[in-house]
Amino acid sequence: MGRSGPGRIIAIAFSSVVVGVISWLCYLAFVDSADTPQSTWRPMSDNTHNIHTVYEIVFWLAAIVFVFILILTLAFTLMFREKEGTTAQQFHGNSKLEAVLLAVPVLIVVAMMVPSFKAIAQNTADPPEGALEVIAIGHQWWFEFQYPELGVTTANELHVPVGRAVSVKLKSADVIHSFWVPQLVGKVDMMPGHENHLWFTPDTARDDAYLAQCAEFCGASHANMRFRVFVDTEVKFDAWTKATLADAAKPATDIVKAGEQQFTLSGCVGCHTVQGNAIAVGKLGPNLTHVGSRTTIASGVLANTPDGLHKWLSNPPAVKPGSKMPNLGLSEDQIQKLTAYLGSLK
Amino acid sequence: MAAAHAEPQHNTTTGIDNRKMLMWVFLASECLFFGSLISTYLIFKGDSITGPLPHDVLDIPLTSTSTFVLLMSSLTMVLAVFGAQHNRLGLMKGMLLATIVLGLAFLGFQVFEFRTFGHEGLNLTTNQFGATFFVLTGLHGTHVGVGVLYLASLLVASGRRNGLGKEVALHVDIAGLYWHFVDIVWIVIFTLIYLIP
Amino acid sequence: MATAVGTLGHTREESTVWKWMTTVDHKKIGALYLITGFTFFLVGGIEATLVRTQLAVPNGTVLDAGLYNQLFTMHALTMIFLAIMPMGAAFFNYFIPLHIGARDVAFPRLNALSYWVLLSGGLILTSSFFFGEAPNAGWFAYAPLTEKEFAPDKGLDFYTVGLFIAGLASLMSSLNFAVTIINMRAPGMTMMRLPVYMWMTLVVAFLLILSLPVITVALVQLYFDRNFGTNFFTPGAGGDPILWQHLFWVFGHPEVYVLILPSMGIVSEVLPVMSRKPLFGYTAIVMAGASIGVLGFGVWSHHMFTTGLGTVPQYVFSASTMAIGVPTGIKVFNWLGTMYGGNIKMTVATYYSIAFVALFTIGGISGVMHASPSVDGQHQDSYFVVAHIHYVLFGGAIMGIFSGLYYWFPKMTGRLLDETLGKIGFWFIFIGMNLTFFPMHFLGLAGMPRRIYTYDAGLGWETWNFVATIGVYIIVVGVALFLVNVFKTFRKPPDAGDDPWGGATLEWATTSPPPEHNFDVVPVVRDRDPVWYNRDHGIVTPEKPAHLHIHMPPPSYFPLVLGIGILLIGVGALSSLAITALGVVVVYYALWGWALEPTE
Amino acid sequence: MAMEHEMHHGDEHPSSTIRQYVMTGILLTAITAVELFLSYSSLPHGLMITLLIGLSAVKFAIVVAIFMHLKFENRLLTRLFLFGLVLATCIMIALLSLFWNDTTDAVGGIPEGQQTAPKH
Ligand code: HEA
Ligand code: HEA
Ligand code: HEC
Ligand code: CUA
Ligand SMILES: [Cu+2]
Repeated sequence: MGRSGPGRIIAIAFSSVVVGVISWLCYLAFVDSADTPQSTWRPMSDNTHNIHTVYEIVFWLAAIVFVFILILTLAFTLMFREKEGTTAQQFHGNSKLEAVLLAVPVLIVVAMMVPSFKAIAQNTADPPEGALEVIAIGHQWWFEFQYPELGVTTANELHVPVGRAVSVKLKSADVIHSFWVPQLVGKVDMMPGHENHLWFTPDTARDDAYLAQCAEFCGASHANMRFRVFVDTEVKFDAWTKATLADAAKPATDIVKAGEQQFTLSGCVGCHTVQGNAIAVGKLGPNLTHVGSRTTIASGVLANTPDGLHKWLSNPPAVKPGSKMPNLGLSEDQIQKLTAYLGSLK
Repeated sequence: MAAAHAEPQHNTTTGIDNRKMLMWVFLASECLFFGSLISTYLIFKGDSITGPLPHDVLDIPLTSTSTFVLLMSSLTMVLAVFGAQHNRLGLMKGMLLATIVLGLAFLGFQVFEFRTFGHEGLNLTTNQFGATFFVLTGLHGTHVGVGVLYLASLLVASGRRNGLGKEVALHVDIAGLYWHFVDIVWIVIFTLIYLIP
Repeated sequence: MATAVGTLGHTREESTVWKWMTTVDHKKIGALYLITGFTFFLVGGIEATLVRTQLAVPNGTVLDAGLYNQLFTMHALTMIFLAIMPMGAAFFNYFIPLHIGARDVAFPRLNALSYWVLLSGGLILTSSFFFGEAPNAGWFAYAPLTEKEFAPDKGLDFYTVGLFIAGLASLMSSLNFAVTIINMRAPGMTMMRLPVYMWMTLVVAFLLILSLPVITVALVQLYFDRNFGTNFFTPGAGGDPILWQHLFWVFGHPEVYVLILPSMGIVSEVLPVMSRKPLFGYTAIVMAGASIGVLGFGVWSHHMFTTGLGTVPQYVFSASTMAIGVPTGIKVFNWLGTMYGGNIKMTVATYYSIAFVALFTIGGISGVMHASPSVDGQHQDSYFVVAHIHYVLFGGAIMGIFSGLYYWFPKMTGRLLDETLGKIGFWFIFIGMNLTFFPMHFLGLAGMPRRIYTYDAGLGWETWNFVATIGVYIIVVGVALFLVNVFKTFRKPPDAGDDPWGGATLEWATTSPPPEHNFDVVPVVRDRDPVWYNRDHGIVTPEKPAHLHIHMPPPSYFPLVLGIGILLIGVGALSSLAITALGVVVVYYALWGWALEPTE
Repeated sequence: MAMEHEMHHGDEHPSSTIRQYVMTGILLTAITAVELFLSYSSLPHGLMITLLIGLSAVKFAIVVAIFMHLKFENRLLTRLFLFGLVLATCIMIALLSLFWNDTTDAVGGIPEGQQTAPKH
């Protein structure tokens, strides 16, 4: 491939094809990755739509620069490789060309900046009137959710109604955590000593949870600090609220009764609240009033099944390194009872 | 850059002695050091949850005196430099000594101030004021202390030689730069911490 | 070593070890930096390999959470502070005097001291592993996770003390380099004739001089919080964790340019030489480098877009961050312009330089993507950011350093590295690097947060994590081939000649390796590419004078002693005041000796 | 400053140079006294702070220019130093405005009942 005439065209064509194919493969992989449960490219709320509008602009501009620079780099490498009998052209620069090359990045930057500014304004605006208020508190390593208007407190699984704005106040009980639901809302940190805000209006109700995960390193079990958001229909949400407001279910069977006693005896009550159980008012761990109706426990690390509970109760720090719930040295029998009891707390 | 005006007749490109330039660039760096500390102080100003607060403990007349002492030490320092540059050994040594004494006096005031604050219940851990105040003024005091050692070493070392050369003049000059800088940092600290209510 | 210190005497028989320990020759010190930096690069690489091995499959069991967190933190600290910065400093040391036509740096003993202090910082940081308490809160160590309450073991004290000392070393060497470049240039070497590499060095030096004090303050405050009960960064008692973030990133962002600019400088030297034509747009590249330096101080909060910065600061920092793309773009275009019309000799150094241009651009544009705060809401602390940093750090900084290694190895040793083996190694590193880090873009997009030691199956992360792990093993082969190449090369006789590439800058006008005094006759510079100018105008370097007697600064052990004193102060800060006091005494003693030691 | 002329020829009039230094010292002391007076006066807050900062900047400049001879040195040194000084000032201003506009400061720390779990 030479440096003039047809050789030059061949070099550019060849580079374009190579870079084009590579870029296309990358694009396919991007699209493929966008189709994953925790994808950042599946906007399902006004907040993430706003983000995605900018994202697409920024992404495609970046892609153009990517393709353009890679083609030039490859083509120049091929075109100007050392050859017998040729010499390098001696020139120090080209002011006109340099001016153009200055202008192009400036234009690209402006093209990215304008929509970015718009999205900043949108996503940091005050939440609309009538938004559902939620207080989210990050703990090492689980999330607490309070609904001050409804009087509900729950953990690790956030229920919100579709089509209504949700305004979340973000707090932390210890170190920095982060609230990030890739499909519903861009990340905002939970800063100890500060109160951050975010809001979003989910637009699609579905049975599957929207997956989320703490996105600020917060210590040993940062990897195990996940949560789920359920976007419910109006009706379902009201039902959930009602159920959650109610006191815990009264023990119906013997083993559950025994479990309730065990819950007191083992000191669980010191850390956990069970509404309707007068002694269980601890605040250090998640509220367990309706733990049985959650799909997962321990902030999404274990399925909420008898097996999962069993695994958790027999040694929490083994499931979640550093867990603030200690290994209580429960016997098999005690675990059985507790599992039955916890499972009954629907 | 001015450095482009090369002056080849000197043995450095710009004609400035390497060591002097080093000191000035170092002082530029120190601006950022004290800038960060002062910023921290100002950011936490008013964030103390418990007392004592600045107006409970700061003793402006006392500190004005120590500020005056430090200012005077700058004067004696510049005279020492003058002495060194004009081959007046006696002036240089006397003024260096005076600078050292004034510097020590300043440190004495600071120790006294710290102790008084301690008695009034303010220490590093009491509140944000305590933490930021002690770390800022303490690090400034450390700079003064290093300066005193620096000048004392110069004084002793220059005593070993007979007469003065260009080298000694330069050393005193550079030490003077450091000393004056520590003084102007105090000018800023004094205004921002003590004078502004 | 201990005995050598115990018998501080001038007339020791000069063993080789002693020579190296007391050297003040910038070339020897450069070599020390290079060996140290490369060793730490291997250490950091092994840490990375362990990290990747753990992440190869979901719910990996190679490492536990505690060890993983130590490893990724130490990986970053090692790579940034103990590998790339020292390797950068190595080339600075070796080539500043050669490039500007000087006999040595402005302060040879300070230069030696910088090295010993850096080594002390590195030893302190790394020794934390032997206590099982390595820093484990990430390289930017966000409070309050780093406070005593949440990190009771010594790890974060190693962090504060180690970085403090490493920072001291960088400050001293930067002061030295800045003064050297401004003040020690050969006749005719005006600022606008400085090699671009020297310009980038100067910018780096100023970046460090002006940003290190800020992190020093933050480290002191954190140390006080942890050890003396202050509350700078603890909320609840009036402190504010955000302050740490600001102070860290006021340093941290300039720091990333500290890592990349040396490599940009190297590429700006290698490409013109290999293309056999002058650099395209010298002035533009210099101005771009300087404005990157200045702008770099005004963008730090782009690391904090998700901390509740507020609307206006987001506008400001987003705009300033994107603006940095413009001068950087100028550089990329000018490198391409340099290749254009050239007759490019495809050496291994060229390979790495061209790879640098391509890979750095990829990292740069993902950087510009984060610069939009809304987009960053989906990127921050995800693997998209990990992809960005490795494209700029590995694809940028490390590729540039490898280019420099191949380019300058013959100058430093008189021997050419094997080109064929080098090319094979290049392809391993290049392919491995892309396999490791490109998939991280996909992982980030799929919502994988960074700094997680484990993840569940079913999130679509399995494939790409596995691919990334394969990638790192390919890099390992590539790096091992480089080591083999170096060992092989040392076993053959010198074969490089003085100027194997037809270089343009002054280092090629002296022997390989250069004599202690660098140039027999101080060169006179008439052009930006002095060697080419002299070649084209038939100017021959004056003959070596018959009675060559050049005074070089004598060796000195005071830098080493002073370095040991500082090490003792550091060790004392981690253990007991008595050791610190001893350190202070040693430092003072060494300073006295230093000051009175004749330097003629 | 009027003394600039003499300073340049300081070698010839040593005693007059000493006098200039002493005068400078007195001037600095005087400014300090004015500052002190201001801080006890009942000027409006904003005005007082502006004056105080202005005066200390003047003092700063005098020391740097005269005592540290920056006025008489190679301009390069001035630039090197000013670079750090200006940068430090800019960063200070930026940091302070970032913090003073921060609306997310939660007053009173962490609400009751949300403290950390006990450490073990
Ligand atoms: C060598 C180191 C290096 C370099 C050079 C850069 C360069 C850049 N970085 Fe990067 N960055 C890091 C190292 C580096 N970074 C590290 C280590 C982190 C993470 C720290 C951590 O959290 O652990 C980070 C994180 C980071 C963030 C925070 C991400 C987050 O945590 O959410 C951001 C956000 O804006 C950012 C932006 C940029 C930008 C805009 C550039 C620009 O300078 C890039 C400019 C280059 C180009 C744009 C390419 C060439 C230009 C053209 C071809 C012209 C045409 C193009 C356009 C006009 C777009 N970086
Ligand atoms: C300077 C920079 C630098 C470099 C070069 C690298 C290089 C590599 N990094 Fe690094 N990395 C960072 C800086 C760097 N990294 C930073 C700043 C972070 C953020 C940390 C944080 O979150 O706090 C990070 C984080 C980071 C993570 C994310 C961790 C997490 O968030 O959980 C990962 C994961 O894959 C990773 C991987 C790698 C890999 C595989 C390499 C590879 O390229 C390494 C390749 C090198 C080798 C493989 C050398 C080894 C060679 C041999 C061993 C040869 C054998 C020789 C003999 C036997 C004699 N890095
Ligand atoms: C010292 C405090 C403490 C004690 C005692 C304690 N827990 Fe916990 N518990 C916690 C904390 C903290 C968590 C959250 C752990 C996490 O997810 O990281 C938790 C989590 C749980 C969960 C999972 C909740 C969810 O929604 O994910 C269950 C179930 C549970 N505990 C049951 C019990 C039982 C049963 C006992 C008594 C045998 C008990 N706990 C005793 C602190 C405690
Ligand atoms: Cu909580 Cu990470
Ligand atoms: Cu940055």
